[in-house]
Amino acid sequence: MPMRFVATIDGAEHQLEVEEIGAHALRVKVGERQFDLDVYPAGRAAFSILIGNRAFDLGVVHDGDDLVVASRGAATRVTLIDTARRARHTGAGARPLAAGKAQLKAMMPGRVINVLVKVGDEVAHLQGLVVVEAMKMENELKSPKAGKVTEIKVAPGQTVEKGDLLVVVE
Amino acid sequence: MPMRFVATIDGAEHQLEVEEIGAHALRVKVGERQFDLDVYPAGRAAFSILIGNRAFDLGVVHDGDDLVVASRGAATRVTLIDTARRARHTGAGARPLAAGKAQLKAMMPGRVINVLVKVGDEVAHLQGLVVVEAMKMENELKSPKAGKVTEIKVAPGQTVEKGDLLVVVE
Amino acid sequence: MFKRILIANRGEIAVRVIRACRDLGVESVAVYSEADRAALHVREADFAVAVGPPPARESYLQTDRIIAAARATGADAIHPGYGFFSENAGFARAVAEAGLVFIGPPPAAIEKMGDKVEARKLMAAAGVPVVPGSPGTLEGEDAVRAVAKKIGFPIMLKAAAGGGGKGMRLVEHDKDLASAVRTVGSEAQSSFGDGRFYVEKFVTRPRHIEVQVFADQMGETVHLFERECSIQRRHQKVVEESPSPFITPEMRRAMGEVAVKAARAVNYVGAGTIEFLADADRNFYFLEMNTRIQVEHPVTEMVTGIDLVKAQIEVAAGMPLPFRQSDLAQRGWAIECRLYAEDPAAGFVPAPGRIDTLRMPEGPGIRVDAGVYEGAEVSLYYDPMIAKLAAWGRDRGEAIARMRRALGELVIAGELTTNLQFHRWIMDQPRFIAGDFDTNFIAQEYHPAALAAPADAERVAAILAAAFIAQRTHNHAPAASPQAGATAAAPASAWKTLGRLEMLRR
Amino acid sequence: MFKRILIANRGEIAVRVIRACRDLGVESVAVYSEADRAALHVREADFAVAVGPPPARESYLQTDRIIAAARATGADAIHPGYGFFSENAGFARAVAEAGLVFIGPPPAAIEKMGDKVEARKLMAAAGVPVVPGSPGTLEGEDAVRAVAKKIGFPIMLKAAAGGGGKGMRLVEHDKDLASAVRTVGSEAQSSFGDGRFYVEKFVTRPRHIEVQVFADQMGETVHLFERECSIQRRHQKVVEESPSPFITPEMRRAMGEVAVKAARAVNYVGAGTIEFLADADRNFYFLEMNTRIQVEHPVTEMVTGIDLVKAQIEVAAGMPLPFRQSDLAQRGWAIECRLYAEDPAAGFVPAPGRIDTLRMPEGPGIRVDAGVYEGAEVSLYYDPMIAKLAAWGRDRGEAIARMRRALGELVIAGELTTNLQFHRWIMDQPRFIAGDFDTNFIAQEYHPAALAAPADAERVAAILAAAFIAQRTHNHAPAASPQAGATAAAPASAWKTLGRLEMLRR
Repeated sequence: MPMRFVATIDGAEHQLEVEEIGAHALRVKVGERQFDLDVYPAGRAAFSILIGNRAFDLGVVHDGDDLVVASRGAATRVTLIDTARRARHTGAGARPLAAGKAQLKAMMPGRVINVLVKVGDEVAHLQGLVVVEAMKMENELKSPKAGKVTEIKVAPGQTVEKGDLLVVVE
Repeated sequence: MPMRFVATIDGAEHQLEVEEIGAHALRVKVGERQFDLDVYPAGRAAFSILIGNRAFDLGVVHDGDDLVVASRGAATRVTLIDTARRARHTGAGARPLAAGKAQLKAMMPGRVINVLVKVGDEVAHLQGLVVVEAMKMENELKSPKAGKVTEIKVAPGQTVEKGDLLVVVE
Repeated sequence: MFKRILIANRGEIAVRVIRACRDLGVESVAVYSEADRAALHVREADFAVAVGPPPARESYLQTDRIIAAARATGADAIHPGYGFFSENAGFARAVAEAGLVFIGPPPAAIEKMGDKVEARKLMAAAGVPVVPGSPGTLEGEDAVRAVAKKIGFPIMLKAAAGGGGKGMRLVEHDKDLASAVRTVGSEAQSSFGDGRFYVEKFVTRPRHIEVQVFADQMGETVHLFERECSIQRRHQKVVEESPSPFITPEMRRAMGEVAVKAARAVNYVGAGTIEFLADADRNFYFLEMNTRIQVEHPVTEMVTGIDLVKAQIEVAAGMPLPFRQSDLAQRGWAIECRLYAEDPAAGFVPAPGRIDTLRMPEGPGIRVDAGVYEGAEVSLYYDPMIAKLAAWGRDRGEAIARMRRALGELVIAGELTTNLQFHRWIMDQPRFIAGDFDTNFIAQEYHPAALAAPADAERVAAILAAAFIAQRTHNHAPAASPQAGATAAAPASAWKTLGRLEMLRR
Repeated sequence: MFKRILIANRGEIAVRVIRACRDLGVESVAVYSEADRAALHVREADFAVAVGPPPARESYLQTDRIIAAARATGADAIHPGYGFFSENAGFARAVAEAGLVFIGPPPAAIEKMGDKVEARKLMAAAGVPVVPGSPGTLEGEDAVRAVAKKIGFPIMLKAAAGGGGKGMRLVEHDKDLASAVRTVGSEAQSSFGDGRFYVEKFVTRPRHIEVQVFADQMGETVHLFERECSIQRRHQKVVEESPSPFITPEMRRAMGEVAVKAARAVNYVGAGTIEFLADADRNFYFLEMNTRIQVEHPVTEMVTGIDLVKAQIEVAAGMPLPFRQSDLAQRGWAIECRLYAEDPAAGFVPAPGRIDTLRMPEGPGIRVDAGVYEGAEVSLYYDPMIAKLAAWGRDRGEAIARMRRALGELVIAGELTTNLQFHRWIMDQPRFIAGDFDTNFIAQEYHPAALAAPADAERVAAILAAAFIAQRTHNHAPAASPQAGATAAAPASAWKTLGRLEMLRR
C-alpha cells in the first residue's frame, strides 16, 4: 500500500505517494504523475536513481526537520509530512507543521531591526518580512511562500538565535 | 587507570597503554615512550591529533578485525588486542589472535599454485610463502613477519576466497 | 630558504600557503582559534598552535600571540595571507623586530598604499592616472561643491581610511550633497576612527580590472597581466577571470606599464595588486593597491603558469624573481567562482553551519582551493567564503563550459546554504557569456526568483524519493530519539535495512 | 555536433568522456554491468543502461547490447574509451552499420595497426624506423636463428597478435633459442588464437617514449609531442610524464615527424599514439600504434592545453582539427601517477575492496581523474586502476614537488590496498628525480621493504591513539554484534559519546 506525504520543495507543495515495488524499486506519484524508480545507495547518504534510462545522483542530509537533497550544483530543502501520521496526531502537542504553513526562521544570530508586516497581511513569495542585523549587515529575510501572515514571533530590537521562529505564513 | 594493548602496525608489535586525562586529552605510552595527545574529531572517521605542536591528521576505518589508519599518503593496518580481555578469554573459542602470531591471508580469490614453505620453517620478513594465481597472474604472497611457520592451511590446486587464512607465522 | 613558516591566517588561504610550503620543502605552522581546532588548515599543517578565543581580534589579530607561536615552533618567517594582518604595517614591523621575516612588502609600502588619499597623491605624482577628484582630503560642503563643479556629478565621497568597498557614498545631485557630506564624515569617524574623506568622480558602468605586480628585493619589478573582477555583489567580488574580456592588447600593455610604475613608486617588494576602474571608453584609473596576495590569484596562476605564493616566499627569502617580464605570457583563460556560505535567495545573507556532504569537482582544467571538508563546521566568526573553484580553458568559452561542468559536479549540503546555484546562474547569463558587464551586473540582472528550480517532473520525483528513503532511514536509525515516532512508521522492508546499512557504514 | 553520446566503457575513462560531453553541451549515456549499478560513471552520466552481468565479456563486450542501448537512448555516437572495444575494428564497423558514429579511427586503420607484423612492415615501408628484426613472421628454430645471427643476441620473440606488453619472450643466448621458439608459439596460440610470431632485436635499457598524434577527416595530421612512459611494473605503465626528460629538441622534432608519417600511412583519423622504444644512444624505433585515447593523455593535455577527448568528439563529428601544428607548444611539465588497487608489498597483486574513506588532493597544478568515490566498491571484475593523479609545474622539479604534495594529501583506506605509498617512493628516488631511468627501473630499484614506515615515535603514538578511539567507538556502537564483547570494555567516558557522535553523524 502506498504511503502518502505532503512534500514541500523550496516552498512548493506536492502530494506524494510512495510504494515499494521491488528490492530497489519504488513507485512514486507526484501530483497526478507516476514514475517507477530504480534506487541504489551510492556511498554514504547518496543515491543513484534511474527513471527509465535517465540518471540522477542525489545526496541527502538532515538539517533539523528538513531534508536537504543535494543534486549536482544545487541543494534543495524538502520536508515530508506523513499524511497518515499527521491525521493520527491531530490535536497532539508536538505535531508536525501543518501543510500549507511555512515558517520563516533566523538563518543566523542577530538583532531584529524591523518587522515589515503585521498579522493578517497578504504577502507574496520572497516579499521581505523581517530585517535582521548580523555580521554588521542588515539582511532582509523574505517570505518562503505566498500567503497570509498568521504569527509574528519577534519585535524590533529583539536578539534572535539561529533557527528561531520569526514569522509564520499560511 | 590506563588500558593496555598489544598493538600491531604493519606486522610490528608495540606495547601500548592509553589513559584518558581530559576531555580531548589522551596519554599514550608506546613501549617506553610516553606522549600526551590532544585529539579532536574532524569530520567522519577522522581525527586531528596534536602532540605538543606537531599536527597529525588521521582517518580510521575498519576492515574486519583490522583498523586501517589513513595518514596522508599512506594507509597503515593496525590491530589492537586488549591485554586484560585477552587474559580473561584465555582458552575460550574465538579468542583474538595471540600476539606474536601473524596470518597470511588471501588478498583476492584465486587458485593456489605452489606452497613454498613447510611447517617449522624459519622465514624472513617478506619471504615468499604461497603462490596464488588470480586475474591471470601468478602472485607470490610474502610473509608478514620474520618467524617460524606454525600452520599451513592450503595446498596446491586449492581454490581460495579473499580473506581465507593461508599460513600462520609465529 | 626558510625552514618553517607560520601562517597567520585560516581557511582556504592558510591551506594555499601550506601547499606552497610543501612544494618548497618548507614546514608549515598553523595558528588556530578555539573555533578552529579541527579546521582544515590545522589538519593540513605540520605544526599547530592555539592563539585564543573565536573572535579574530582575540586570536588571529593578537600580534604577541602570533609571534610567540612562531618562536615556540621555531618558525623563521610569517605569511599573513589576505585580510587579518596582511596590510598591517605595525604587525609587519613587530615581526621584523622579533627577528622573523614578514612575507610581504616593506612596512613603508604598506603604509603609503594604506592611506587612500596619500596613495592617490603619490600615484598622480608618479604619472599614474587617477580618477578625477580632489587632490587631497576636503573639509566642509563648500570645498566638496567646488570640486564637484569642476569634475561634474555624479561624485563619490570616500573615507580616507576606507577601502575594499567600504566607506563610500554616491552623490548624484547637488541637492544631496550637504547631507552626504555630514553623514560620510561621521560614518568614517565611527567605522575607521578617521573622519577624513575625499572626492572622486563617479565612474558610471565601471569595470573593476586589476593588475598583478611582483617585485624582488633587488628592485626587479614585473606585472603578470590583468584580472577582471567586475562581477560583484555588495561591493564584494564573486567571480573573477583572467584575461579580461574587455581590454585590448594596447590597454593591457598600458595598464601593465602603469602598474609597474605604481609599484616602483613605493619601492614595492613581493606580490601586489593595482586595482583600476575602467570606464566604457576604456580609460582606466588607479583605485587602490592591495599590498598582499589576492583571493583571486589562482586565475593569474593558471594563465601565466607562475606559482605566486611560492614566488612570495622565495622573494621574501631574498631570492631573485624566478621570472622576468619577457618570460611571462598569458595562455588560455581562467575563471574563478568564490563559494560562499550565504543565501542568494535572501540578499546574500551569511548562512553558515555544518557541511554534511561534500564532493568537489575534478577533471581537466579544474582547480579547487577549499578551506573546508565534509563534516566541517562553517563558523559565524569568520569570512563566509568556504572554497574557490577555478576553471582553465584554451579560450573563454572553454573556461566557462568547464566551470559550468565543475559547478554541476559539486555536491554540498548540510546546515549551511551556499551560493553554488547562484554561480550556475551567472555562468548561464547571456551578458556574462558575451563579456558585456560592469560592477552593476548582479544588482541589475539578478533576482532571487532566477534561482527557482525548473519544473522537471522526473527530477522532482527523484528528489522526493531520495528524501523519502533518507527520512525513513532516519526514523528507524538507533540514533533517533524514541519519541520521534519510529514505531508509528511503515512495516519492515528491505529499505530499512538498506538505509541502516548506509547510515552505519563507516 | 552530436546530441547524445554513449560511452562503451566504465571507470575513470567513462567519467572523463562524460566530462568532455558536458563541456560540449552533449548529453552522455553510461552503460553498466550488474556490478556497476552504483559506479561513478553511472552517477555522472545523464542516462544509463544496464548491459549484462559483471564479467566484461557478458556486458561491456556485448556488441549487440551496447548498440541496442545507444538506440534505446537516442545516442548518435559511441565513444569506446580505452580497452574493451576501443581497438576492435569489428565493433567499429557494427557501430557504423547501425547508423551511429564510432568515435575513433576508421576500422581499416585499426586493423592495419592491430596486426603487429603487418604494422611493422607497413611502417618500415613508410620510412618509419623499426627495431631490427625479421621482416615478417617466422617459422621454426632455423629461421629465427638466421635472423638472430644478423641482428645479434639478445632478441625478443613476439606474438604477432600480442601487444600491450603481452606475448613476448626474451632470448639472451643461442642455447635458449630452441625452447623459446617452441613455447612462444604455443603460448601465442593459446592466448591469442594466433601462433604466429616474429623476432626483434632486444633493446637494452630501453625507454618507452610515445608520441600523441591527431588527424581530422580532411587529412590534416599533427602531433602533440611526446610522453615518457618508462616507469613500468609488469610491463604496465605506472608513472608517465610529458615532456620526456631524456630526449633532445632534435629527437623530439624527428619523433614528431615520424609519428605523423606513421599516422598518415594508415590514413589515420582522431587521436592515436605511436609508441617508440628509445635506446641509450637516442635511436628510436616504432613499437606499435595505439589507435585510441591513452590512459596517460592528461599529461599531454596539461602541457599543450588541448582537450584531447573533446577534440576526438569534434573530429568524429566531422569538424576540422581545432589546432594546427604551429598552434601547438609544450608549456611546463606534467606527471601522472596511476592509482591502482593493488599491493606493492606483495608483488603488485590486485587488492580490491570497498573504499571507506577518500579525500582527493586539491590546489594549484593538480588534476584528479577518479573512477571511484568514498563508499564505492572496487570490483575484482575489472582493471584495478581506480584514479589518476596528475601534477603540472613550470618545470620538472615543480611538477615532482606538486605530485609529492598531492600524494601526501591523498587519503584512501578501506578493504582495498593501493599503490599510493609506492608512488611516494618513486617520487623520492634519486634516479627518478634525475630523469635517469629505463623500463627496468622498478624491477631494479624497488623492494617492498622500501615502503616500510619510518620509525617516528610520535607518529606511531598518533596512529595508535586514532585506532584506539575508533576501536572503542566500534565496540560501543549499536551496530556492533552483541557477542563482540562490548560489555567487557572500559567504563563510561566522554570518548564513547564522542565516538558515537562521529559514527552516527550524517
